[in-house]
Amino acid sequence: MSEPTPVQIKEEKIYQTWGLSDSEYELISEKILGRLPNYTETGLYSVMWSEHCSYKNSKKVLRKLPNDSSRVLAGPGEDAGIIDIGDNQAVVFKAESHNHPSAVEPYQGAATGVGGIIRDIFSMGATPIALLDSLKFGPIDNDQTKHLVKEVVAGIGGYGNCIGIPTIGGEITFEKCYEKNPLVNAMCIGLLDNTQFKHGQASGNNNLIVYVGSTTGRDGIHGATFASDEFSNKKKKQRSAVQVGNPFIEKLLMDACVEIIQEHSDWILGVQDMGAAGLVSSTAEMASKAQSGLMLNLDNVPQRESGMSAYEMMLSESQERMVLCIKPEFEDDVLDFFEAYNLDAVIIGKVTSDKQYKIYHQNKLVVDIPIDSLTEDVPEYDHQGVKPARLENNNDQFVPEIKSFKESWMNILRSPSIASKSYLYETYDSQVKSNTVVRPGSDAGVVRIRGTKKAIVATNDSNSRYVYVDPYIGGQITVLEAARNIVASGGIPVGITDCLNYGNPEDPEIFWELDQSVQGIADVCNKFDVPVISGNVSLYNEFNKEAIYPSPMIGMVGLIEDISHITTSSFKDSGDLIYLLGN
Amino acid sequence: MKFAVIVFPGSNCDMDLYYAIRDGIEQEADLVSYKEESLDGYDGILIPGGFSYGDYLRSGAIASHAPIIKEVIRLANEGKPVLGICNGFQILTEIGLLPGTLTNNRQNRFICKQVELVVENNKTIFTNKYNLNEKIMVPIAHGEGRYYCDEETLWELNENNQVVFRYSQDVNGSVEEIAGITNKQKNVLGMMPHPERAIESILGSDDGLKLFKSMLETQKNGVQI
Amino acid sequence: MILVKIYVTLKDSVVDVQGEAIKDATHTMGYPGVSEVRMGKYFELKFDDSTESLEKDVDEICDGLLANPNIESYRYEIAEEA
Amino acid sequence: MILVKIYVTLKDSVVDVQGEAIKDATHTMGYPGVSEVRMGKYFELKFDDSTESLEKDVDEICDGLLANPNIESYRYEIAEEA
Ligand SMILES: Nc1ncnc2c1ncn2[C@@H]1O[C@H](COP(=O)(O)OP(=O)(O)O)[C@@H](O)[C@H]1O
Repeated sequence: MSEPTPVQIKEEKIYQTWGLSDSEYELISEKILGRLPNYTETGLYSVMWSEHCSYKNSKKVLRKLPNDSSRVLAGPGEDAGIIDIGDNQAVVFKAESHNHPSAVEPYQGAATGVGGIIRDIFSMGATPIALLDSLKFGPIDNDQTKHLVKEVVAGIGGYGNCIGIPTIGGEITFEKCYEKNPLVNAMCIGLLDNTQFKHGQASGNNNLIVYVGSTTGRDGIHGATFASDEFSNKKKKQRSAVQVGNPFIEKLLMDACVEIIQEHSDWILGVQDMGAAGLVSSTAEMASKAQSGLMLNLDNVPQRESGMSAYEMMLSESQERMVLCIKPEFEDDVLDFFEAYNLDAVIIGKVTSDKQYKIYHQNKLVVDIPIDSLTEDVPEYDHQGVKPARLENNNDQFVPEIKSFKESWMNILRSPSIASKSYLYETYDSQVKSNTVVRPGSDAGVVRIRGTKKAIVATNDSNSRYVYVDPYIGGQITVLEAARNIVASGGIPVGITDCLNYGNPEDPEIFWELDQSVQGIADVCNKFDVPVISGNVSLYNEFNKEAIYPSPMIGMVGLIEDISHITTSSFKDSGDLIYLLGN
Repeated sequence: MKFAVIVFPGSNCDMDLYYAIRDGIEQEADLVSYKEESLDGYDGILIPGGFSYGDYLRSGAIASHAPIIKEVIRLANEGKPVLGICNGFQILTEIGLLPGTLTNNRQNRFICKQVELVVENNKTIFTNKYNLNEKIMVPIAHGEGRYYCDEETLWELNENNQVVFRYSQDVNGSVEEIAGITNKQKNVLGMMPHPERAIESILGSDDGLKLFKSMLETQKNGVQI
Repeated sequence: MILVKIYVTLKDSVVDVQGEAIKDATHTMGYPGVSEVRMGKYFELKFDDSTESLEKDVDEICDGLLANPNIESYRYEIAEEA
Repeated sequence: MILVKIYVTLKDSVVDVQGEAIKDATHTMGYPGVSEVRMGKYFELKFDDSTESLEKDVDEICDGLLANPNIESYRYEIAEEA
């Protein structure tokens, strides 16, 4: 296969098919490079400038969210945020969406979503202690949805059970708008036993870049741009090779990374997971944060398939891979360390001081661009929202007509979004590690911190119907619901991660929903002094131009100071009194 | 009493078992790598649950070829107590220390929940602290936990009192609700439920604690079974 | 009774995580000559003799159920049986 | 390179829960003619040409690893390859 030339890319507007707009392409070729980018370079820009990696459409909105409190040790900008819980311990957590991959390939999409969020946690040196997930599907009355639910749930369990992290909570909703665009959001919480953590940075001239983990194949190329794309009937064929999760390798990778960060922190400068946009995203972010340049030699990258191009290697989303930046004098120590874990580790490059991103492949320099241009020069779009027409002149309130209380009551209990989910969550190992005090089925899951009186309580909540009806109030309600779940379990909310799932932000009405609901979330966070320390944005959740309901998911974490304060939602004994609090 | 907890690549309940020994019965436990070739100096061998090698191919199949296995077999044959929980049970059947096979649950999915077990034999080094027919609550967490064996093996198991735990109800399609069995000599126990997850009431049950206490008791007082 | 034997294999581009673990195990067992292992599924389906449009049915069952077209391919053989 | 294709199937006496679930699913899909489904495993192993005692090795790998003799049986075919 011969790659299109820079001139062809420009004239045939090939960059458009990868998601770059004309003005973005012009900015790259005229302002940033002063020349036409080649095939590989264009690929790097298209993926790094996608919404998934750059948040170019949502950054402005995200700035509304408070991200600081007296407990915050690290906020957005790292693989995950960190909250101090006293006694030289901290919790690290983040949520991530894997909506599009799960729609295309439900089992592997959900499994690799779980795998990815776990890597974000252990790349900080934290030991993962709990998983949660938030799922949204179409009505469960058709075979296709049943299949999706079955596969997604199996994928989440398959990965989490195998790696040995308890799934302690989550939520699942069925609603027409998710029929063709299901939502799969996963959250992971980790514990740092020492509040010294590693930033994901690649700094210091001549320090080495190490690649650890699975081999690189052609899987998931353009996954990040794909994640920022809408679905429609027509595009059925748009399928890159599916990523397949390998929880066994991830378990080895997790144990090794936590150990090397905690026991050998003098060897390493930074650790980052290769998630969306794999090698390019991880290395460029690490170097850019450290104000360094980077030189990579792709011939050293462990490859699973033959004849891979530089473009394919840089964009591959093969799973279970990590990048480390280490000091050169510890090269042998690091390689031997991973060898003992049966993990492949190789040196693929080094840090430079010229702030350029230089990539060699088969002895040719195939990329030579300013590294900051991938992460810092992304245009930020300032969309204008317009209140959706459906919310104007909508004064007729829906008044439910209740003929028989008993019947209505039964109907409510019977509705899939309300009925017990035990059939699903019993397929998740909720107890492994022997710390789970409250398993799925109560308001929130609780894991105790061994050796202390403390416990961590966590919940995932969203109610997109409310947000659809009133984005601002719906956003507020979402945070409030999560907070109630934490408090009702005996905890004090200490932090939030979120997944903001919406339709196409270029549609002013959808942008308005995003903007307003985030405002609602932010206002409650400020009132409660609960910071949003990490999160993820998933836009373009549409099928044939029909967007999903605006669906912000709040993952809230609380601290329980004393495990004797834990409360669960079930009634305990006959004869106990029942009180109703509030209006 | 000094225990070895065997750790295979991908083992994930090794620490649970380690804490059950250290905190539950306040004894010594070492995590011993699958690469080791000697288990000298240990009074009991514990093979943890969860997964090993991702449980790829078939639960326990790949682990059964690890270097340490020869030693596990040697100690078992010498009469040392060997306990395999969940994945450990699967490994013990794969290496032939216990008869039968664990295969996919009748429901064809993973099941994690608290179940009730009946102690069918309390005259073993693992169960002497329980009453006969005592009902205990212990969690299960497995996808391949359906015990299967042929008629002849089943007859022998019953004849020799090798069935130590049964589920009170059918939970996964196991023959005769078998949840845990020993070898003929009764020094090797394999069970699918997780007693190491049931040693503190705050985690839902402490009914599993007596199992570890039984092992300790036997070691200390040489209880003749 | 018609017996159909169906073989489902992972596409070459998809990493076979189980196959790799099995390959390593064969080496541990002392068979270094094993250079690749791929693991797939094998199904035997019996159809009533009265089944019309057998091949169409088998294709649909494979596409919709037995194989995951995103990552797997399949082939089959039809054998008449007593 | 020698290619060995190995088929592992559950013994008839063992209930095939996966097979039964698949059978039910084929009926739901509208193929009532499927009267039985058995699910097994299919492996492709590549051996170096230099491998001596190939059949012995394959038997040992099957007995010791790929199949569980308590519940499964296996058969295989050997094919030379470029
Ligand atoms: N909705 C959000 N709210 C708060 N922080 C967010 C949100 N979305 C993303 N972030 C933060 O922005 C940073 C970059 O996010 P992301 O690109 O998803 O991380 P990565 O790709 O490295 O896993 C992270 O620190 C993340 O926590």
